[in-house]
Amino acid sequence: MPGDVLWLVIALPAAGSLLCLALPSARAILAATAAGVPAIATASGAVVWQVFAQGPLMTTGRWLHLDALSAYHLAVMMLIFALSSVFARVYFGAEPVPLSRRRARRFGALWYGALAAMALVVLSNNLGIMWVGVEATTLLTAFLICLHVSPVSLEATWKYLIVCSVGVAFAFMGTLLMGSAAAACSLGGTQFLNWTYVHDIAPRLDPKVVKLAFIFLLVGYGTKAGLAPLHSWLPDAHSQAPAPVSALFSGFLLNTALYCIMRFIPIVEMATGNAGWSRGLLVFFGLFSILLAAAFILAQHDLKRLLAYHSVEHLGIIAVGLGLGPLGSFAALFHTLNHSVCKALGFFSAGRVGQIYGTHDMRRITGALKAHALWGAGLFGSILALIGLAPFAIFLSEFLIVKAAAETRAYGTLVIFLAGAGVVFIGALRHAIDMAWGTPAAAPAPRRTSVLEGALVVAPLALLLVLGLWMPRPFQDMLSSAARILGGAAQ
Amino acid sequence: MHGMTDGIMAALLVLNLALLGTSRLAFCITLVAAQGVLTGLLPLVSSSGVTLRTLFLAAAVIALKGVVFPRLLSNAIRGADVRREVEPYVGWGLSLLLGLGLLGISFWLGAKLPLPAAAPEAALVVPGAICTILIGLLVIVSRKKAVTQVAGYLVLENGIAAFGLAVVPDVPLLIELGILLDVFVAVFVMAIMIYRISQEFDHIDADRLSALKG
Amino acid sequence: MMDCFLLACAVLLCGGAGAALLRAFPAASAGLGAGSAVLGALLGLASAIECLRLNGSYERSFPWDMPFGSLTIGMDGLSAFFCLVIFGLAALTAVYGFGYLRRERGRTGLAWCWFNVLVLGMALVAVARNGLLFLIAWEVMSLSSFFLVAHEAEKPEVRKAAWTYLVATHIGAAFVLAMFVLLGTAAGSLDFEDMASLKGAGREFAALIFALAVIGFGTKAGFFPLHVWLPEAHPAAPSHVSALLSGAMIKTGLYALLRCLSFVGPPEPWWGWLLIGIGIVSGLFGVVSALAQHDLKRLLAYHSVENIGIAALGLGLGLLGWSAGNWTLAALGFAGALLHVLNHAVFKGLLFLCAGSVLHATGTRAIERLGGLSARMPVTAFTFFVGAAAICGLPPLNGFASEFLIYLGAFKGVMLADAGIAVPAAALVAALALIGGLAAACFAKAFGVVFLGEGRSEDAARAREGPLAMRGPMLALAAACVAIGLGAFALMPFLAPAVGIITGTPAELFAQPLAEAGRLLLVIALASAALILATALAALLRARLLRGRAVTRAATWDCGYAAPTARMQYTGSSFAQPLLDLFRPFLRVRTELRPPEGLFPKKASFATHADDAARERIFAPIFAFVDSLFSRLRWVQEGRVHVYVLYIALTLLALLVFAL
Amino acid sequence: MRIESAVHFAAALVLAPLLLGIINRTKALAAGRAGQPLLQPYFDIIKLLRKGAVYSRTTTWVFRLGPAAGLAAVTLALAFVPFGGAPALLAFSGDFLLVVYLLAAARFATVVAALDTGSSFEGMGASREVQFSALAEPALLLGIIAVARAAPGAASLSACLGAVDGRAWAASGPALALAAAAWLIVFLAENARIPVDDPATHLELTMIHEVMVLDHGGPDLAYILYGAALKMWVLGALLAAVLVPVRTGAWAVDCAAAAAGMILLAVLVGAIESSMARLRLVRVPQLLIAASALSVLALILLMR
Repeated sequence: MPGDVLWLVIALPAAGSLLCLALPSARAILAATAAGVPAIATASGAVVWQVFAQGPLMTTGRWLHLDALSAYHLAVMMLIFALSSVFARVYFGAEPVPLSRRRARRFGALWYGALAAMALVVLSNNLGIMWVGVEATTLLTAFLICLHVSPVSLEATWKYLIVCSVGVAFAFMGTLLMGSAAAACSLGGTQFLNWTYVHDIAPRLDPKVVKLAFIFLLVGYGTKAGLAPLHSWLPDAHSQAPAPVSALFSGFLLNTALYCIMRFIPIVEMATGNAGWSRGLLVFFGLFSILLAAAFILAQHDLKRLLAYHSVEHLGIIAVGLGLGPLGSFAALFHTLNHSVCKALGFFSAGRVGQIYGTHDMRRITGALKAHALWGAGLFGSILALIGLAPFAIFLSEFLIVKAAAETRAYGTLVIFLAGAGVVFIGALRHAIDMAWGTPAAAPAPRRTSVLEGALVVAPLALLLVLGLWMPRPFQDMLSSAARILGGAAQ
Repeated sequence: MHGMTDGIMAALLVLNLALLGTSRLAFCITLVAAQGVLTGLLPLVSSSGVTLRTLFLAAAVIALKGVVFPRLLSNAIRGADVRREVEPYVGWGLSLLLGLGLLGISFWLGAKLPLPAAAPEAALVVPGAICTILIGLLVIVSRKKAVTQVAGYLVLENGIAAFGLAVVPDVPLLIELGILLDVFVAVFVMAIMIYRISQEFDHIDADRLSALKG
Repeated sequence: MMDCFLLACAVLLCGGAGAALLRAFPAASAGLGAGSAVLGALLGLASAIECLRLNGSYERSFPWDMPFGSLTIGMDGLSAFFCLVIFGLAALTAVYGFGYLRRERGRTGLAWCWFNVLVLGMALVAVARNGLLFLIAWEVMSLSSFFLVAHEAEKPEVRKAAWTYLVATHIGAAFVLAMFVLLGTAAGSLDFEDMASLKGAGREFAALIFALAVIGFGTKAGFFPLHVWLPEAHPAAPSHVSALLSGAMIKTGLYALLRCLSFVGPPEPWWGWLLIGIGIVSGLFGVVSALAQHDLKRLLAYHSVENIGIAALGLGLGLLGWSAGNWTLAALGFAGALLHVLNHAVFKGLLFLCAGSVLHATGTRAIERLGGLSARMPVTAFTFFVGAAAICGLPPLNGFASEFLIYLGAFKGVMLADAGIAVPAAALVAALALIGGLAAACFAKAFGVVFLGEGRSEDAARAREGPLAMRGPMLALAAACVAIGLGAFALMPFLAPAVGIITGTPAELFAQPLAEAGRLLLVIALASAALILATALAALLRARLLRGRAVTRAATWDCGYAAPTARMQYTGSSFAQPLLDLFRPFLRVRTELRPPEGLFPKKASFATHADDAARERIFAPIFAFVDSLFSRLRWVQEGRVHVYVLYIALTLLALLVFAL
Repeated sequence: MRIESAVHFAAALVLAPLLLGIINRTKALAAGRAGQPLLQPYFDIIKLLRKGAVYSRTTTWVFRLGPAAGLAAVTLALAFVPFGGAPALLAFSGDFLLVVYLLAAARFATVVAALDTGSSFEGMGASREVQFSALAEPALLLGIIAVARAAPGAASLSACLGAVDGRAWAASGPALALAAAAWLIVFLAENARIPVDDPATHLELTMIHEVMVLDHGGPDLAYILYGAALKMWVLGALLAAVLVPVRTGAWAVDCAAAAAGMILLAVLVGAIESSMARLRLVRVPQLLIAASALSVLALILLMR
């Protein structure tokens, strides 16, 4: 089958992982990730293109499956991975202590491994394998957090491990329950954990079991996705990991888990008579996440924790969008891309600015624009975009979510959403302005910036700006076809 | 085979309660290992019976949970040089009482939750599994040593495995193996973490890992 | 016509981008930025004037891949009127800014970029015919002005002002967003064309939209108590930007409010009452707060609140007339408000430019450190005098023309039997009279203390007039004050179509009452001319009388005291103090008094600080409340992994209990 | 424009200072003195017009502008004020607004001229002047509105004051009385009479109007004195037109009645000045607010 090419999307990173173990020096490993991941991303882009041009792909044995929804997520994931890989080289190159070979090997192997695991999650047609992939991402990324061993990074890793393992274990219970519901309707065989199959028979599933399953899935994957109040690991892990890893966590690790929830939404909705039960839950968790994140953003002093709470907020926004009908789904998917790109840039900048100032305490980071014009601008720009200023794309996706709320007559949601976003805006802006424009504590020597660094700042901002002012028709079609799957369409 | 399943489940529950009542870490690990072995035996006595597939699975589970994990965890506590769980958030007596309460809740939940119609021989499996899961959570929440938390996680995992056996009898082998691999890696990673933590902090008290907040 | 407008947009965009890209070459960058702003504004001005002249309505659509968006722009009487204000002021402030920023060329590249973008954003707001396009233009306008406000961001107070500004504008934008989303959902599309078909859709819906619009756009316009950003942001921005913000940008709030009224009218009487109430409170609060200020630009900023209040009075009157079907009243109210928008742009623009000149020459905005500038900066002093007289509504200047229309409308309202109109109209007259008197007091203080008497500091004594690029726009605006004051009657025919667009009724309904008002304005213009003439005659007569007699110069008569010093002059604070005592309950004036002590007192001091009452009494408590509310959530992240796992279990339990 | 109106205007220009003379004479009589000649204000003005001038070195063109602009504005305002029932020289709908704002313009010119000297005394006077006039303006305007509503005519001063006749008093007498009372207070305050200001005081610290013009001399002071007299005529004519509702249509009768009203007003002011003390400065705003309250009350009576 032509779909067998999908195996490559997993196999190539796995091979990359092994390659990194074999490379002789830290430089070589970083170069291999910075060059290899974009190459893999480009190749995957071709596959994604294939899906949108000619329809979904499926491997023999129905193990892997790439439809519009997964293709869209794969594209976002590859974009974030590619950017972060390039940035990793810049970041580790600027560290005061260069990466030892052992650490570099660990980094390279785990980095590629995480890529493979996330690709597995996105591509998997089998709900069980999908769970295996999610758990694998947890385990593979755990050591990335404490790449630089320190008491707090170990603490963060431990919390990440325990909270996510326990949480994701519940997702497994949910998967089992879903499987049992499907098995009860099936004529035997091992198809009953395949998404395509479960999706086909969804209207016949026992609604009570499906609801029970979804509760477990929501709590389980929601823990990994950082929905409040299950988000507790998130600020710790994001703040302690090296910047490229934080960018990856916030940029796609969370979305991987949310993607899993997305997969179950149409099934649950079809099984429960399209009453909007699962969507209501998502809206609730989304709004709660926004409000809780707002509370912490107001009083935050650590830059990376600030960005982490922004992730809680934005994942909440995506969840709210998912709960608000077809337009909401469309907006949520759009927001996924916007948030990932913007947050990646945010963490890149936070990492580099943090290196320059030697701290992530926002009270001590003042005048970043003077200290380092490029990364200061990246930091300021990304925060302004994150809090939803037009003409950046996040404004547009938030506008669409508000519109979706109005169309579905969810006026309470609309009000809470706007209020929460407003509080976040107020809290984050206060920090952003002083960080960008304050008087620099000391005048750091001007550093030369490479073209690569310039591109890492300009490209995400330009993408956000362009998408905020102009959504090309093919891109809209892409989002629509992905959103249709969330609405219950077969492909 | 009906009786066998019930017997294994009963043993699991007893082990759960024993786990709640013990403070010695080494004994904890032994209890969890025993529980792992019992869960490994469950597929053999379930409806699908002894087949090549179940035998293979049982062997893998018993090898991992009965042998590999205890070794990993024992090494970890030896490295950290701790023997006892002292001053848990919930005392031993209260833990046991809570355990009994959870047991009751499990039976109530087992009857109440809209679970798919379980096979008659698995009547005790579902509540037993739920109870194991809850007790695993209780251990994680109430105990302070990192290693006990891992033990709790394993108990939780055992419970879920039993639960899975009850609700979905024949999960494809590949998936089962994937899950096992994940659990193995999880425990492996956690053990390494415990080692690192003991190196860095000179203790493995999870409750003292609370510098990050707000 | 639209081509001309599009060309203007293109010039602004390219010039702005060019200025930003060329910022390594300060001279080229400033020249390009200012030049493109002037050229773009002139092109835009041409298109607006053309539209007004032909009384036409044009629309143009372009393909735009955007969900719910359509790139439709249109120019009609209302849009063109506001474009006139925006572009006219933009051209002059750009010229001024070129001179004003010359001293700090090294870093003006980005400032010119934002300036161009701001002008573009304002123009797009005025011509957008689609909700999403409007919102994006609205945000671009806010964002660019935010960067302009933060031009001197190395100062902490400027950063605070920029924060206040963006927060206020964003909160306003949230209401605007909600309003457009609701409108769009009801109309089935976000195109203004479809929204206009909602007229009379339902009372509750219309009321909701109106309320959202008043809050959302009122924040931008500076209605009390949403004005809090205004006295912070205007002093912080460079002066030519302050002029543009105060003269043009806050007016986009009024434009948008009017545009939305055209979607949801006809109004109910309480809409008018609300706006008159807002107008009275804003006007009085603005002028009284202005009296209390020691910072020249802050004083002017509070006067913007006052003048927006006056415009709101006109709008409220217009709404009352519209709701009662009294087209004369509607015409006078709306036309008065529109004319006041234009007039305020002219004289407030002028006053901010003058304040900029003072700042440029002396380096301080503190009124109490100035004085005697009239001798050293005659052009600035004269133009400030003209602006001050105009803003107080004194004939023969333009402020009187628009206030006259509003007064006249109110007078006609008072004569009606309907108490629902007569009572608010009478309140309007009383408030407007009081505002006028207080404004005169305030500007007597501002002009007197800054420009008259003797210099109170070294800075004031060293002052010198700025370059021609700064004086030219000031003189042009002062001339405009006189020209509009005398020629307001000629503008009446252009206001009728704009009013017709607001109410959605034929402009002919308003042409007649406005033509009548025009005749009255003509008489006033003649009287004003007579006033100028009579003044000249009196002065000539005096010169004639004094010819050949002894005309000597001496020290000011100080009732016998022989050694007066500049420090003994009456200060601005003393000047305002009796009035402030009267309004103390509505202000938040902190006084710090260190009285003279002992037989031989050495140092004593007295200082007053006027904090914004709305900020301190309304928003600070709200923010504190929200903060304390949210801070109660913060124990959630308390640090121990045990608790975190417990959350998972409890969440699961809660879901099993409540959701299943 | 009728010829009578022109006559009125000319007469007002000539007779305005006489009001001051009558007031002073009344006060003198009440105090048992012979007092100055009735025409003393004319003598003062003529004397000043003949003098040279001394200008402070601090002053600029603003100082020169003040008296000229002030006189011009008040003269222009006078052209809109009817005398008794007879229409004014000029009239248009809403002309009362122009009158009020012309008076404001005159005041503004005087105030900035005072500030131009840099003297703290004149600053003090200016401060008081703007304070009291800001409070007087609403009372004046609301009073005009009340009268216009009580005697509905066209919206010009001439028309609405011309309509205040016996019938109007019969129909809404209380309201007109209240409005007239408000105007009387405004009249006293705006013309710097007791109980607001004491024109005869010799202590600069307590002055309002006088202290503002300390530095003016010669023709400038003459302009100011004459302007003040005209202003008194403007406000007095308004008051007289309401208080003397004689509208027979016969010009001579109406005119005589109005003139009698003006004289009576002057005598009344003289009587008030003889019988009352000056209020403390901090009390003055209360008086002016009370005037506004009277106007509002008049309006409320009319709007019932």
